[in-house]
Amino acid sequence: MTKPIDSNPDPKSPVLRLDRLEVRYPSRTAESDAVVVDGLGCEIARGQAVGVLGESGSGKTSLALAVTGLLPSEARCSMELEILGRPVPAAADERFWRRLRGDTIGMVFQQPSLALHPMRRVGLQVADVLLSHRPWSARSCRRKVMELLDELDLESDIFQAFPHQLSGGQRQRIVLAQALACEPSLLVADEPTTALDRKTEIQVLELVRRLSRERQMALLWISHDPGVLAEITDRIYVMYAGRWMEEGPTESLLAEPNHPYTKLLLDCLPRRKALRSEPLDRRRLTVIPGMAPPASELPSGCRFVDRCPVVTESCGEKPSPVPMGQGRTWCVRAGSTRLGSGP
Amino acid sequence: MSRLVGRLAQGALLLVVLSMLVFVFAELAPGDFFTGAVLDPRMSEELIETLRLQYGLEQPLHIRYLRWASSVARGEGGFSIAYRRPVVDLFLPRAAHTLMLAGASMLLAWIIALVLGIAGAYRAGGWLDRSTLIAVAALLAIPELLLALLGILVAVNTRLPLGGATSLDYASLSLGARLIDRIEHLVIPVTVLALTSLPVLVRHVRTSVLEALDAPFVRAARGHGISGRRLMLAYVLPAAANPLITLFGISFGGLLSGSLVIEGAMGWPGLGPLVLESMTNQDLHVLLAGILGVCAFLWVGNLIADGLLVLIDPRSGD
Amino acid sequence: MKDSDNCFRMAARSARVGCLLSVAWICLFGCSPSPEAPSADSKVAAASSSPGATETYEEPEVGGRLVVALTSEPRTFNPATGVSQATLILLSLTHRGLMALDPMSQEIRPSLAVSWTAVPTDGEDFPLYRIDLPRDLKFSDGEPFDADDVLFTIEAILDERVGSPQLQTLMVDDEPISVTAIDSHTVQVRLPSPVADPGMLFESLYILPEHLLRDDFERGELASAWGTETSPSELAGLGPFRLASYRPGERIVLERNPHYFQRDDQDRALPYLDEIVVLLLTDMQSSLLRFEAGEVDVLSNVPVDGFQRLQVVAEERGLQMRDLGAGAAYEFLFFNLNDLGTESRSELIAKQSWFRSLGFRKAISHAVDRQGIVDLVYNGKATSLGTHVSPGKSRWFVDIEPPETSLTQAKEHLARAGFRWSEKGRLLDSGGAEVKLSIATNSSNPRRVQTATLIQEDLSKLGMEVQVVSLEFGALLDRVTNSFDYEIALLGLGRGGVDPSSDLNVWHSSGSNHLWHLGVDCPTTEWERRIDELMELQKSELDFAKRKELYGEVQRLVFENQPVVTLVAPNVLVGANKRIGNFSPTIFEPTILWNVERLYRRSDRP
Amino acid sequence: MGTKVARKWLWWILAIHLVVLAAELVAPHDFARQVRTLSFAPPTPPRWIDAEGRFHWRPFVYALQRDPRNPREFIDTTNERHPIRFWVPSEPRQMGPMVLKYRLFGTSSPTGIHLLGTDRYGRDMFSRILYGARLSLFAGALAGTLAVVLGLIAGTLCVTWGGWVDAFLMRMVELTISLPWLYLLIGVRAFLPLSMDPVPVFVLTIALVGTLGWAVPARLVRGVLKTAREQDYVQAARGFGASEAHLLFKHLLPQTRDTLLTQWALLVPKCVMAEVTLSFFGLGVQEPFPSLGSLISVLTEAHGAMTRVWMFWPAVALGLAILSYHLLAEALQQHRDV
Repeated sequence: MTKPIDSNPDPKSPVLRLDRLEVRYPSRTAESDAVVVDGLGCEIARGQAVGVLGESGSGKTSLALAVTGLLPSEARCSMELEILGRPVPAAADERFWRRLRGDTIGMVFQQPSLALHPMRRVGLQVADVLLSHRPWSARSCRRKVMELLDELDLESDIFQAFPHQLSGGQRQRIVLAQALACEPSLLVADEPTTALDRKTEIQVLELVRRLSRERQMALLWISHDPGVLAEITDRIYVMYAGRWMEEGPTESLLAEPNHPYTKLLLDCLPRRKALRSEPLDRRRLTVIPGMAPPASELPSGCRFVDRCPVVTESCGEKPSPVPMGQGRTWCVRAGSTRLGSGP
Repeated sequence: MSRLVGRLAQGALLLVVLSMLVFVFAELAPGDFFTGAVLDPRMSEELIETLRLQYGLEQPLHIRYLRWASSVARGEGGFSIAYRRPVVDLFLPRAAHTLMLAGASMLLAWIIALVLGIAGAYRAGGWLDRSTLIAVAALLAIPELLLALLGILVAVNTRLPLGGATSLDYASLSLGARLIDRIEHLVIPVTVLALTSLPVLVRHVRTSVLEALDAPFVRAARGHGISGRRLMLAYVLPAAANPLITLFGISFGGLLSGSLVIEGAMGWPGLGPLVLESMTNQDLHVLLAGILGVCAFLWVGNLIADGLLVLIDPRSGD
Repeated sequence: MKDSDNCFRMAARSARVGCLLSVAWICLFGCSPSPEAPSADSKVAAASSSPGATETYEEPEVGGRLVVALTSEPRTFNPATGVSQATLILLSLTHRGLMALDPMSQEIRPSLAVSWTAVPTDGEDFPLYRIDLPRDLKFSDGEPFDADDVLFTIEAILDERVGSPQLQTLMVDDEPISVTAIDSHTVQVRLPSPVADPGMLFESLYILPEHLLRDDFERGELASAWGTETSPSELAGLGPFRLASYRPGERIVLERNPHYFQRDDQDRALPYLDEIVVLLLTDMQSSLLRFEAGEVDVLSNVPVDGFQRLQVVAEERGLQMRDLGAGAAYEFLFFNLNDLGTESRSELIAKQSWFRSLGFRKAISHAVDRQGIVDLVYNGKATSLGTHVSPGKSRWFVDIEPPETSLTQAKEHLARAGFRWSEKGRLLDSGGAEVKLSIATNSSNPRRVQTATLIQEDLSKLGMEVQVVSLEFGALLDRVTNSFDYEIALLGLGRGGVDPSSDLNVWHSSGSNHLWHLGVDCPTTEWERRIDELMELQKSELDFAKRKELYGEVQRLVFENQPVVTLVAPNVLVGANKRIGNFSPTIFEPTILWNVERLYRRSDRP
Repeated sequence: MGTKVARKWLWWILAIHLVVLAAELVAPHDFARQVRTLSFAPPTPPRWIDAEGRFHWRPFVYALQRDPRNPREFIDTTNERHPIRFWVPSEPRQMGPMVLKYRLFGTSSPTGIHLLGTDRYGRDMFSRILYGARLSLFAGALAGTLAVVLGLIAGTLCVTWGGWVDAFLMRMVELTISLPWLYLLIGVRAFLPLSMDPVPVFVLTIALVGTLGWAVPARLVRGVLKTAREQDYVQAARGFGASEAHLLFKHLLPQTRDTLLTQWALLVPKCVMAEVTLSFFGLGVQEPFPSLGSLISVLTEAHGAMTRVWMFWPAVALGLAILSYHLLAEALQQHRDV
């Protein structure tokens, strides 16, 4: 089985380079399409962990699906995508993606309980990934699965279990095992830990971080939780209504957000350290006032204009990225104004 | 085990209730076996009266029912007035043919339906899917009998036999030739019968597969690059299995009833003509045997379906 | 003469929604259109008169197989109890009776019997006949036949435990005939009172082999003996063929009876054929297709449109199609004239006052477009009727033209009977009530529904509002013979013998098939009384000319009083592969197989 | 996307139904009018070019006459053109509350236009298909809906109550499928008046077919619900204390939608065909009133009808209607959330 994209053509080229990603859905009601993702681009280098931060409905999932070719058939998608330095053709079909997925790109889905087939033994589900990409015998696949299970701190007799017999953390590890089975160059994770309790979440995050370092595996980690991203990523892109708002190294971005949206978003959350000890109901003390605009009625300029507390007239124009430190901010007022006190 | 015993008891009760209901229904319908004989020039009123007495048709409903029940208990399965024979004697030589035809066509129909339904769902909206849809609509608009006649028309223009289960010189054929002869005779009836049950199966397979393809775990599997046959067999089909297994249970009941009409048109020596005839001339015990047979098959089918559902779903095991 | 419809075939349609569907009844039995019959279609009559003659030029070939189709399964192999059409056709191939109907002359002639002679009786009231039986005759199993077999047969038929449908035939005025043996090959028949055509009593009375059936009879089990499961070796008959094998639902194979008594002119053994394969095909359409494809050699009772389609391809496919002219079966409308008594059916009773009006009945008879029925329902393959005896029954046919189709005359009759028309053209009776009617018929016979549909429109031209009510056959019969809940019904009759006496139960007011007015013992009108009288008279009239006159008067009375509105007699349509020689069909059952011992198969197509 | 396509098909189906609803207006002839000289006449297509090759702006038809060489065939009478006009005056007739005095189209001369030929009695097939489709499509759709709704209720009861209710209803399903309803139908017929008007017949047809068809949907719904109930998130919702009713309506019943839609799309044509069975037992519509089923069943009765190609039009009409229903059902099934 040959890979459509050689796993190591040029060690310097980024694992993923994405530009001008646009995803739109024909609307059920309105005549115009709903633009879910609008002109995104990013780069992930080998071994780099990139996070995408955004509220639900901001188009994060569509981004993850787009780079894995998993968008539903009715979605219209255009992008310039390079994986390991090789461009993905615009007319890439299912056959093309099928070889890429699970092999070069590993994918971890939102809810482990839904991502596993309820009627199939989990060990087999991991083995299926290997069997789909490697010309191995069933026995060697099985051996490899056993190794993986061990690597992920799972008992080997879990191989024979059905998903409903496992705990949430075990299931998530199985999903991870599936994603990591073929030692992908890039792991795309779409809120993989949301459904887990805090303790398990930490364990899983540590596990992923360890593995990505060991394997020099790039990460694209999507989450609405800055705390999670803080734990695992090197760089964060903040997304709102289908567009980047801000990007930068994790540390500086979380410490000193430049975009009003980022600031508000981070304000809504109690400080990371406090968060772990405080009771549940204190988490959502503040919210950003207003609602994210529906995908069919987006403002023409800055997408955040309706909810932004510091709007100016020039916010009606489409903002272009302003370099800020090691990152960029898509705000016309970036650099000129400091909003309140940063976290 | 006790659940199985319970189900068996339910099945037996079902057959008893069904047989009683059939008796009541037949009582509601005007006339009896000898109503038609009134117009027969050679049947005098006295003779008809004599025969009615002889066959106990004048007796009250419950007596007639008990007579039938005792006949069943003796293993005769009732008594056919038309043939003056125990029903078992009439059914046994024909049942094998019906089961052969129905079983083969059910197999064929399911194979075609699975292939078309899965392929159609896999490329929903593709040319195969569209043409299947049109074919299904056409099949639904054509009465079975017409389909059978078209089948014979096809046979007229090919070398296939036009009907019957064996050639006239069957007895003189060698063993291999006999087998070929049998298969040749099966082709057209099996195809026609399969076509009649195809629309329902195709539509349901397609719907179930579409739904399964949309299931999160199937999408996840595709996300891991699992595809093609492995995806279909190990992921999509088990997820789509539920309505299909239920439908399989129901179609099992159709094993007996589905071919009734086709058999007559095709000259297939099964139970069909016998049961249909018993329906028109109110030869109650023959009809009853047919109905109970259908019901028993249906019940067994449902039992199998329920069992399979438990079997394929690991969650029910705990 | 009685009904027609007992023989049916099924053409079931889709059986969805869990219940099963439909069954089509086709009127199958007809009686003779003899070659010299004054057929409505003279060309056809000419065509059907020739074949027997032309065939004799050719030397028949011996051997070969004939494939025929039966529309339903035989229910028994027992001649004493067989009633269904399929059973009777099969029995006609394997058995012979003392006397038989000669379909050409439509007279009863000796068959097995060597001779049938009236014995002069001095002064005694009871007619006496002597039947000479042939010697050296053997059943198909090789056992000899003698007078004891005849006596046994009569004894068995007359036994009530057997429940034979022929029991009534052997009763004259509720008294059984008595048969005695004079010697081993002569029997003597004593009738309780004179019978017009006594040979008729023995027509198709198949002789049972005493050596095989005596035990069953003594045990009282003759009725269920010789069921369809019986092994061929346990059966025996005097017919040209004997059973070789039976595959239920599929086919019956008959083989030549080596002991058959008849020989042809060159003293060759009959039958010519080695084997007859009877395919059991319940569906007429598939029979047609298989006949067309040459898999079936002969086909009787071909439906009209199939017949015309086959005519087109006849040359190419090597088929000979024959229209035998009007059969004996006739389709007719009748009115519910039953005594409904005090039952609370005032609406129906009010309508009966119309039906009792002669003018009303005549108006309907004039309004019905019989030619339309012939043309549209039967594609021209039927004959309009003025009375119940069709031209096919040439021996008893009296030329009575059907009433002229005329709306004017119909309206005159109605006006004279006190009917009038509303401003909208609706017909009102003398009390001012609108005339609304329904015609009930059996849905299993599409021809009848079609006929009713035509009549419905014919009558609507008179201002009547008519609905067609098609019912399942049993349900219709129940209404007609039991609950009397119908207004006008459309049915067919005409099966049975040629002899007028077989008509007694239809036309005698106490007859069981006096459908329009059942269960009456004394006739209500003068003309009904006269019909009863005439029917009684002809029963014992020995002079044929006088008898025909009596029966002719019955026909005229029926025509004048229209207790039933006779419509058409469908033609009998048959076909055979050109390979079949001596093909000489008649409208009598078995239409094609009546001379089965002389049918042969050409090895090469002529 | 699903709903947009679904709406398209819904409009299309509505349009079909509106056309057949207005059969009195659209049909060029009365469905019962017999022209006995035109038995089994072939279609008379609208023409623009006459026999001499001249072009005419207004389409016309040629009248048919018997072929003198072959009296069973028809030929065009080319010496006279009969132009097709719209809004042709005709004899007044009732359509709902209105009295119509016009037809949508037709020829002004007595020689009618027979777009799809005529039947045995010389009745216009096109008009009969319109009238027949009105009865069959409405009866089919309503009876199919009734059956599906009954099946849904029964299947839901099975799963929510379980235990003996489930066992009882499932045995009822088996009974319903195997009972010889025709006996009951014959029995019922004996208690009904001898002749019945089309409207009660219509209602009766729907009621009978609908109530006899519940079994298969019930069993399928039960199967789907049983699996659905085992799904993790439903279990989870139950764990959160969601009420059974909430579970049923929010989580379980939506999952039966696809199966039910498929069942419905399959049941409609079955109901159309089942009406023929009812007619056979004197319970459906009777001549001269047409239904699609009865128009189609002519094909299986008469060997000759199969050679007259235009007698297949009712089957084509039904096939198109079925196809539309299936496309609608399919569009409604496309429910993948964006």
